[in-house]
Amino acid sequence: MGCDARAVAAAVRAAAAVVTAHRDELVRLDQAIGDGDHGENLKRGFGFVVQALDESTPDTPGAVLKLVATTLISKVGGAAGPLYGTAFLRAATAVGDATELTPELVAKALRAALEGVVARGKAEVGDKTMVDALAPAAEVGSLAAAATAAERGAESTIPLVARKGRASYLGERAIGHQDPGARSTALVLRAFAEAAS
Amino acid sequence: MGCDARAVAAAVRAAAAVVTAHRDELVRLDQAIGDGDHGENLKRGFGFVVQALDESTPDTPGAVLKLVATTLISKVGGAAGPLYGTAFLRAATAVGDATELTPELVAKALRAALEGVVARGKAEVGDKTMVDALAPAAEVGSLAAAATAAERGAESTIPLVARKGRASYLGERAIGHQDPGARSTALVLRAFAEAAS
Amino acid sequence: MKKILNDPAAVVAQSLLGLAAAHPDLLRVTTDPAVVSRADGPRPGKVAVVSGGGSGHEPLHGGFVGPGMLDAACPGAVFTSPTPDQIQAAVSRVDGGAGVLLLVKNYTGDVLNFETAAELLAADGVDVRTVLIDDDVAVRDSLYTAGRRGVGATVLVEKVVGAAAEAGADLATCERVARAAVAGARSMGIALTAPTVPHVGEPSFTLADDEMEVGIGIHGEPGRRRERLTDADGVVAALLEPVLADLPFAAGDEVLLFTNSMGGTPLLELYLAHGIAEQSLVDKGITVTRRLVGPYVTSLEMQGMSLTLLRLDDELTRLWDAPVRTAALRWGA
Amino acid sequence: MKKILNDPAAVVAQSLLGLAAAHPDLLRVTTDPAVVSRADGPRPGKVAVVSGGGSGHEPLHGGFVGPGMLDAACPGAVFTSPTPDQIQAAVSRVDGGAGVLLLVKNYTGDVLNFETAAELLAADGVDVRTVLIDDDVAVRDSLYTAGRRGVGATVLVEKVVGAAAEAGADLATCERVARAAVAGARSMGIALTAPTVPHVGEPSFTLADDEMEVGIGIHGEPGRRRERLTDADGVVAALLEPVLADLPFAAGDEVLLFTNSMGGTPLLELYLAHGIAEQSLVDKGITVTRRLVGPYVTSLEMQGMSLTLLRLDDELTRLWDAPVRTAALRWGA
Ligand SMILES: Nc1ncnc2c1ncn2[C@@H]1O[C@H](COP(=O)(O)OP(=O)(O)O)[C@@H](O)[C@H]1O
Ligand SMILES: Nc1ncnc2c1ncn2[C@@H]1O[C@H](COP(=O)(O)OP(=O)(O)O)[C@@H](O)[C@H]1O
Ligand SMILES: [Mg+2]
Ligand SMILES: [Mg+2]
Ligand SMILES: [Mg+2]
Ligand SMILES: [Mg+2]
Repeated sequence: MGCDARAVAAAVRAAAAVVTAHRDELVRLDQAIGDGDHGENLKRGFGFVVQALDESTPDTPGAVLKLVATTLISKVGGAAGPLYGTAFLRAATAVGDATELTPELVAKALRAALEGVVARGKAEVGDKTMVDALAPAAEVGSLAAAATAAERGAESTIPLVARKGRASYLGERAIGHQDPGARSTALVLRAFAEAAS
Repeated sequence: MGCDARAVAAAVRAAAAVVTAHRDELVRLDQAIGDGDHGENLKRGFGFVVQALDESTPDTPGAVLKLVATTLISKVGGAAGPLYGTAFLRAATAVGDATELTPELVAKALRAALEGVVARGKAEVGDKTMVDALAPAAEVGSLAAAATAAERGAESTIPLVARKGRASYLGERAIGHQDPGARSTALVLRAFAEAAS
Repeated sequence: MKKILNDPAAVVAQSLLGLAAAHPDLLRVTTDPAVVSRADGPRPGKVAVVSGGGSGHEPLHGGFVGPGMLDAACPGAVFTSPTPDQIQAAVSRVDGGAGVLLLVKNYTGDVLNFETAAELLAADGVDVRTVLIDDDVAVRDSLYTAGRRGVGATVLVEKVVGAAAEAGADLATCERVARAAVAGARSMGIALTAPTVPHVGEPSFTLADDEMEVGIGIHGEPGRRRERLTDADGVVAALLEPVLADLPFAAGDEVLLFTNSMGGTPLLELYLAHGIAEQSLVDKGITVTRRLVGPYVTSLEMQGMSLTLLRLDDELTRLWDAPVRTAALRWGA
Repeated sequence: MKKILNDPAAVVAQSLLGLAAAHPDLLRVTTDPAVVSRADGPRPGKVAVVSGGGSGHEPLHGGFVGPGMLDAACPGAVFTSPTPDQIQAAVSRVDGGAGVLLLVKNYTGDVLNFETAAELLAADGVDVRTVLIDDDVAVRDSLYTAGRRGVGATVLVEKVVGAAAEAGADLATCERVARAAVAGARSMGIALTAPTVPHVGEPSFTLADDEMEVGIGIHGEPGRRRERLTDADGVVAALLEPVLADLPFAAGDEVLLFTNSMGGTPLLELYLAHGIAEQSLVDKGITVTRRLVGPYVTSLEMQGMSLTLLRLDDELTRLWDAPVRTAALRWGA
């Protein structure tokens, strides 16, 4: 399967579907250590993304990613909106005008996304945030490996005390709960990997 | 047993004890068809009555009844305060300066109490109020018979729709519940009867 | 029972101490008997406007004491009307010699206690008049019953009468204004949850998660009927229709719309309901020229709301707009 | 879920329509994007003071828009910070050319979205400054964490900065006032019950009948710890002690005491707690010269309360006393 704009758009739609299907799970995770809106935020945001793609799908993978970014930034709010938005914006910039995504470009996009999230949110690995899912994902070669790494990373947040985001207000009480943003990051990357395979 | 001021005061204390013991029951009855304060109102009011009697017990039965009346009027509030207060006030006037209560004076006092309650509250028998307990009590000869009549009268309120007091707001939904003021009237009269026997 | 509370028997007195602490410039408070009065009272030559009733409806009535509204309020125990002594004490604290108007919500207990107080005051030579407030259309009005309850209209009546008295109106005028406001006001309320009275310790009634009580009062009394909880459109329609039909209000009327939270309903929901109610009135050709939205006549932490409509004329509008400076209602001052 | 609600996804927009209907003289409201702005804005030559945040904290922020306080507010979804577009739209609605001060509660989401908006506004040539509000002592402040949350102090900061801007202060002065107020304010809250977010449909957490959450935020986040519910004296002490210790406040200080209901706690209890808090401060030699008591920074229907202390100097006192005319806070106008 070639990875052109249509394929990237299809992957984004697949991610939207997964996020929507997992809305309640993400709400529950966020209720435990946050304010309970993460699932609703992403569902709402990706809903607008699909709407934007329905209206017109851009020509290049980079342009699709940029449309995702601007839609998430302008429609989601909360912590996840700007952080997800920045991730997609940096990924878009990383892939430039390429008409097809190569494995190298995908890897570059993942690294750029991570850098963007860290630049905005100042979180490090171990702070119990989406960075715990994204960082290991950005170190591996393929999307499939990235998804697996992200899933492991998301699970690794369970025993942690949070140092960033709302969960940081809980101190020790955050222990034992998976970070919702890390979980959603793993879900999105798994959806991308499956769409690309 | 002679029925002098001390005996009347003792009967009032007995009534106070009974009302206090039945506080929760009266609260529950009032919760079902009113606002849940009848037991607390009477407990509070009779508590002040006992306090007033502790400070000094008046010389005549009539003066004791008047002290009960003014204390209830000034301390209870709600519907029960003025109605109970008026009942005791009229009873006090009915027995005048007598130093001992005769059965005739007791009967006269009960009729006066009923007239006072009806004058203030404008309720008739069958309106599902304390009048349903007091009216039959005022028709019989002895305190013991009055207490029994009041108990029957209180029970007779169960199937009624209320036309006076808070329970009247409920329409048909008041059916099946005993009127709290009728119940407390029966309790007080039973306490008087037992104290007098 | 989940409450921020010390001794339940002392809740009213302790709360009044806090009210006094919060508004030293505005209020004077005593706890035995419990009376809230204007810091600048009595005002010689001014009609004194006094109200009161059971506690648990805050800010009613103590929160409405101040220039342009009440001269004094006497708060009873929770959901229990005040005693005649209390009412007398409140009046004596603010009587400026120009007469006293007692504004009384129509409940048997309130009526009887204010009646006794009024008799005692009259015997002392005070020129005292009483106006009963009875706006709740959930209750059938009849000569043979206790009549309609006083609910949401109370704050509106207290405001316009307070403004008239502040402007120097005599007792007869104040009474006329009060009767006019009562005559033009109708209310209806619903509850989603029950209040918990401190000295009872458990909710006054229980409702399933999909039920609401329609035609509720403000004392935790059960309502007229229990229904399936509808959406906000349904709730507003269930309240507005009987209110409109009762007076009746008609196209062309100018009204004040008062959307009241029973305490536990948050402003997010209350404003939503208010918007629906205004739109319904527009659709019926009724012009909303004044509004009040908030928790003003409450029933402790009860979730629910009421709608009150007051038909306005020039006089009532002017009196509504007049300056008021109280803990809970304040403008122009 | 027991709410007066139509479609949960539309709750904010529908509630804003009601807010607009209720205050036509005061506010202009749009729902897409959601912005509440002064009816009389923009005011040429006046610094525009803009705030915003997730909905569900009403009257914060929309209820504080008006002369003497905010120029505009942008309400996000329930408990979700607004987006940069919304913030930009709010600013453009009220920018009077004298600069814009953004007052932002310190939460990651709010900070990031306002940051983006500020960048975009600066790129458009708007002179924009941002002040973060972070008064919640329940949260440890550290370089390595998200820092303290913004809670009760928000309404105090908005009031004093709004007064400064209304009086013609320039942007640097407004920023200085905001930073001074933030520096002198500390808060702490507890919850007795949890709020229910409309799009979630069930309470954010569950507490046993004898438990309270101590160190709660305003988004239904669990608190720092769960404790046995104490009496009112215990609750006030649990809130006041950490607040006093943090700044620290000391004997001789003059303060504003803000006793805030989280929404579901009735005024009867809130005033009771306020009275206890004032007495504690008196006992410690701290002089309460100004107070605010009521549900101003709420968390939907959550029962609970917070205490905020703001150390006052002459400037802050004067700015607090200045006239304000908003839906929820009004005096002198
Ligand atoms: N500083 C940060 N850096 C990276 N990720 C963060 C940061 N703060 C929060 N997050 C992520 O955002 C998620 C929460 O998103 P969401 O619930 O949508 O926003 P909010 O916390 O504003 O309600 C967290 O689970 C975490 O993964
Ligand atoms: N008009 C009336 N006439 C006689 N009794 C009445 C009347 N109204 C109420 N009552 C009695 O008062 C009782 C309620 O008393 P209580 O609960 O103390 O006062 P409130 O109704 O003010 O809360 C009722 O059960 C009823 O027996
Ligand atoms: Mg969240
Ligand atoms: Mg009762
Ligand atoms: Mg009562
Ligand atoms: Mg959020």
